[in-house]
Amino acid sequence: MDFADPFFGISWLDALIRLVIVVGVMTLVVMYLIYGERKLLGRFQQRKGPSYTGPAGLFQSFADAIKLVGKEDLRPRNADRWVFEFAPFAAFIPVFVILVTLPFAQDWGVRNLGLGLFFVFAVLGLNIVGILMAGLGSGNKYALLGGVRAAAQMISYEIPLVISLLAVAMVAGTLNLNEIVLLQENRPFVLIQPLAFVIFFTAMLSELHRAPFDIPVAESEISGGYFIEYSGIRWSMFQLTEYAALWAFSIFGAVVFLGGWAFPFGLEWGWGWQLFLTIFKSFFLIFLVMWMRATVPRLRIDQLMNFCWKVLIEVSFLLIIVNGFFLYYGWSETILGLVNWAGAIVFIGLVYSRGIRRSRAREYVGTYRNPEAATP
Amino acid sequence: MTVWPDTREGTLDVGGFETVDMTINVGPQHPSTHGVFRMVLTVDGERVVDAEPYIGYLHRGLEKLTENSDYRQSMGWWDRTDYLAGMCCEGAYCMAVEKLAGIEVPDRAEYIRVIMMELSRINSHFMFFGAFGADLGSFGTSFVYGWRERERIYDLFEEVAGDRMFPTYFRPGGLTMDLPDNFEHRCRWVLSSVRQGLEDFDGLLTGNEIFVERCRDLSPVTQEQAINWGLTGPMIRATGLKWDIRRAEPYSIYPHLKFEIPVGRQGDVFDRFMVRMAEAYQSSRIIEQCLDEMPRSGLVLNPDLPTTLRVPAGECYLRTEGTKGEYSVHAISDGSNKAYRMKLRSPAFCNLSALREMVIGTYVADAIIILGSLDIVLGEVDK
Amino acid sequence: MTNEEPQQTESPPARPLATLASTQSPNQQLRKTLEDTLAKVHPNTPFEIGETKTDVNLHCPPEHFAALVTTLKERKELAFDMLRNMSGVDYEEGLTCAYHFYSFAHNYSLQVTVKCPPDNTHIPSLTGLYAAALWHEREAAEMFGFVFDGHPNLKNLLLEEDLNIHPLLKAHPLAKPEILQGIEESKPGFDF
Amino acid sequence: MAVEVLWWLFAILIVGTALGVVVSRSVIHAAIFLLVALAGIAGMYVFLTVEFLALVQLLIYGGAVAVLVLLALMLTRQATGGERISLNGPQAPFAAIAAIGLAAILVASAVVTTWPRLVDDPDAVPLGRISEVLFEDFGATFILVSILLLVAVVGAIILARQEDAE
Repeated sequence: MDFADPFFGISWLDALIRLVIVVGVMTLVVMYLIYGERKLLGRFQQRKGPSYTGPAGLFQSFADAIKLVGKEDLRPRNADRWVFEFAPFAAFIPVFVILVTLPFAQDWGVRNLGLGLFFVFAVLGLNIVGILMAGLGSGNKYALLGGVRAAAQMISYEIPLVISLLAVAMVAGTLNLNEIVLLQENRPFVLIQPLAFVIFFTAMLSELHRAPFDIPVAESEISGGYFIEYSGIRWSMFQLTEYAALWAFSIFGAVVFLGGWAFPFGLEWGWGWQLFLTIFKSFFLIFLVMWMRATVPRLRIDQLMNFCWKVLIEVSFLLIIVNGFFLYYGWSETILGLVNWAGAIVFIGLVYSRGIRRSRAREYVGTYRNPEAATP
Repeated sequence: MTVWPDTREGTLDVGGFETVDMTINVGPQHPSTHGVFRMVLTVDGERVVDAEPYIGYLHRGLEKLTENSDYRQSMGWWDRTDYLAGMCCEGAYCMAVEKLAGIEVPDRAEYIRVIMMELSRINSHFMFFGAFGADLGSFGTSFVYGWRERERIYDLFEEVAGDRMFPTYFRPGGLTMDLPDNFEHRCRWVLSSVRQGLEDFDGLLTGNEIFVERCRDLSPVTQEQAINWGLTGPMIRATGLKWDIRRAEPYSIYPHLKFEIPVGRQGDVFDRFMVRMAEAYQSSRIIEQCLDEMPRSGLVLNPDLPTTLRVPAGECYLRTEGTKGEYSVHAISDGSNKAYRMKLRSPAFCNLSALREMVIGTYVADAIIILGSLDIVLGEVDK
Repeated sequence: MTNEEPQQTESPPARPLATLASTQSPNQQLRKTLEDTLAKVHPNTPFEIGETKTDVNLHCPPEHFAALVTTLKERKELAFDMLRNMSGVDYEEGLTCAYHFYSFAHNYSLQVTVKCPPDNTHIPSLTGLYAAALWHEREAAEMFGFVFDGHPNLKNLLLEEDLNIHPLLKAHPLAKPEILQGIEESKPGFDF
Repeated sequence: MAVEVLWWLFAILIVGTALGVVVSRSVIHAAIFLLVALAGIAGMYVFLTVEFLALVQLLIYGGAVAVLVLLALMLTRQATGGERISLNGPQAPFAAIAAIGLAAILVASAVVTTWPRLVDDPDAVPLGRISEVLFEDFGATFILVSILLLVAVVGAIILARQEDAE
């Protein structure tokens, strides 16, 4: 289970070099994720997005980063100094630690932990601390509201997130991320656990507070929430955290559900292809997230909590029970997959049809689809 | 000025461990107060316990300025009130002056005025759809959808009047100038694009589970409440009251035209949105009829107007259906070339005065979209 | 879309537009109903009924105003359930407040003018009857200096809260507000 | 060598932050110190090569308990961060007695206990053994605890709903 060990067998030097590489790559990826998001949102909104700085605006993020570093680092007078100043770092550390265990290709990662999946859960719990610190330490009521919202939301959604991953772990029979990928050589787990994937994706949107769950940072309500008072380099630390977390989650989702580097024909094709597959799959997930952001409005906090506690958690427990039965009695994987697909389709269909049913929009839409129709 | 309401200050107990109400200051600089509006929310957790609106940040003394400028000079002030639908404001002002002075308007000018006023209505409603989507958190997409049609209408205004937002196109007695060539063709094209825009908004928002979940059954208003609060326009039609000044107290050529008055059922935020959607469609119908029926040629300005417009003494209360509701002008003249008093009854001002009642008991996020559903324009609220 | 010339169609027959709006006005009927009701309910009160260019106008002294509005709102044959507007006017003979009421049941529109005596600007507040009066009265109070007896919160609405001037009075100068007089002389390039 | 240095760093960190919890004059600071101390203890478990326990420590104490403390502070305190509170109350002597007593018990039990040797293979996570113990040997207890938690959650929801309805 060892990774390749090119650095003279000195384990700490090896780890250090791997860490530095991951951090460097992560910074670059974050820069281009921001650029990509702006470009994509532009396209979704019938405009061009950044296009002046460099060819097709490619250097926009660097220019922004330089500008942000040069900005004054402001601190409100009634902020709690140490809490306020350490909050961005406290928020960043867990995301960075998650990256430690993520395998990007076979033997390409910082450390291959035997308890990789569990490690990710455990560290995810710490994700909230930085946000809470920012919310408490800013001395701002918007920040406080954002912090409370973030805490409530992230604590709640951690449960369906963990359970959906446990469902996969049950099927895989291991917590080691490398082994999970290797098990998906023939079919990714999304094919036999689609419902788990849907739950994972929903909870992931919530953990990252992206639309439609961007309640803690809701710009039109609390105008930025917990990072409202930050400026300059500390604000950019929060941005870095947000996008790094997005990337880390997407890699994680790609590894657990989409087969990582192992599907299709990954193992024999060498590390370049493997790396490409993992990154490509993660970018696909990121694209979905950005698509959601461009399309859907935001939920309200009580609706969000209702959806979590009354729908998602129940469905994920049901999923665990179904998986347990199948594993205990050793029934065929195909049937398990079919049952899961049925569950996923029913779940999404129910959520979707509810809106159309409740809106009774036809009564009004009729007035302009068919001009002569009487209004209600 | 006191920043926080005095009554709430005492309840903030620093040493205790019980939860306390918190005041949040929303605005005047806030992404979703639609200009320089400010409200102080008192919240218990996420619930709004009390709300206190503050307006006046854009107060420019419109009425004082009108009293001190010539009737034709004042035009420029009035299309800066509801700056999203400048032509509607000009229309109301000019009709008030015409009513006082007894000036006749040529037929062709009446038709062109109605076309312009209804285009303004579409313009304003599209701004509402966009801004409302943004309040709900649909990150800018709805905004850009709205802006697309607005740009086309503004281009049309620019061709017709030379200016986009504040065209100053109307005159007491008619219009500044005739339409440009090829206007009808361009206008029909804009109308088809407007209908496509409505379809797009329909696809983006009305069937969306989250949109419906947020807006349905939020702050429902009964007809009695709406009448008592003085709500007008789409706000009162959302409650199911079929009341439109274009029909109830008709002016201009509206009695000629065929259009429906869309109404909602329970006056909630969703109804307010959908009534405006249907209304924008009806406006496009009105414009089509006007394009079909209007005289192809003729004067657009009454040729008998004097050089200096002196209006005989009199008083009138001229009401029109503005984009936000009843946009009326209470005009008093004393025989000179300046109005003795001109009072604007601004619909958004009256709708906004009911905000406090609607907001109390909802969540902070709801307070924002209830404010958005009022469709306020601060230029008109603050005069 | 292609840039074709629009097709010229035959112009439709001209219609008598100018006569349209005025013929349907229910003002005559309202005037008659109003005279009957007021003679019945307030036989001893001096009301004058006149006309503006658009509406029936009812002059009312401030001391009878509250009773009058109650009648206007409660009587079935009038049922003025909406206060659509109110505006203060600074006539030379005294401050006047014009109220515009609307009746949804009968499609009536009525203007009521309340003329204050020169030394007394007190008018009973309508906030108990119409919630819409809350902001209208605040606005009229700050712009003209009316005092609406019974209004719960008569602080400034559009102007600054502690600014005690009444800008819409005719006596109020346009060029220099009192609070700015004597200040701007020392500032070059900034002239009101 | 490196491991020893790291061990001492962690030990100093834990003791320092634990002291911080006690002497800090701001409740928020104390809560954050507590969080760091608990996370440091998770690091100690890693030195003992019980990674599972380390992660559980991080998940429960770092992620859940400390965050709950912060959240409770957020909901009860005023918005302005960093206000100072007085440290010494009349209960100080009793607190000192309790602390000394607890420390004595802990030290005594640590001295008396015979410690087993460290596990040699760092990768040998006895995960299967844990699940066997949890679900087979203590299966009934596990189910009872689950039911207890379920009842607690339902009770909490009912209480919250009642408050809502009033």
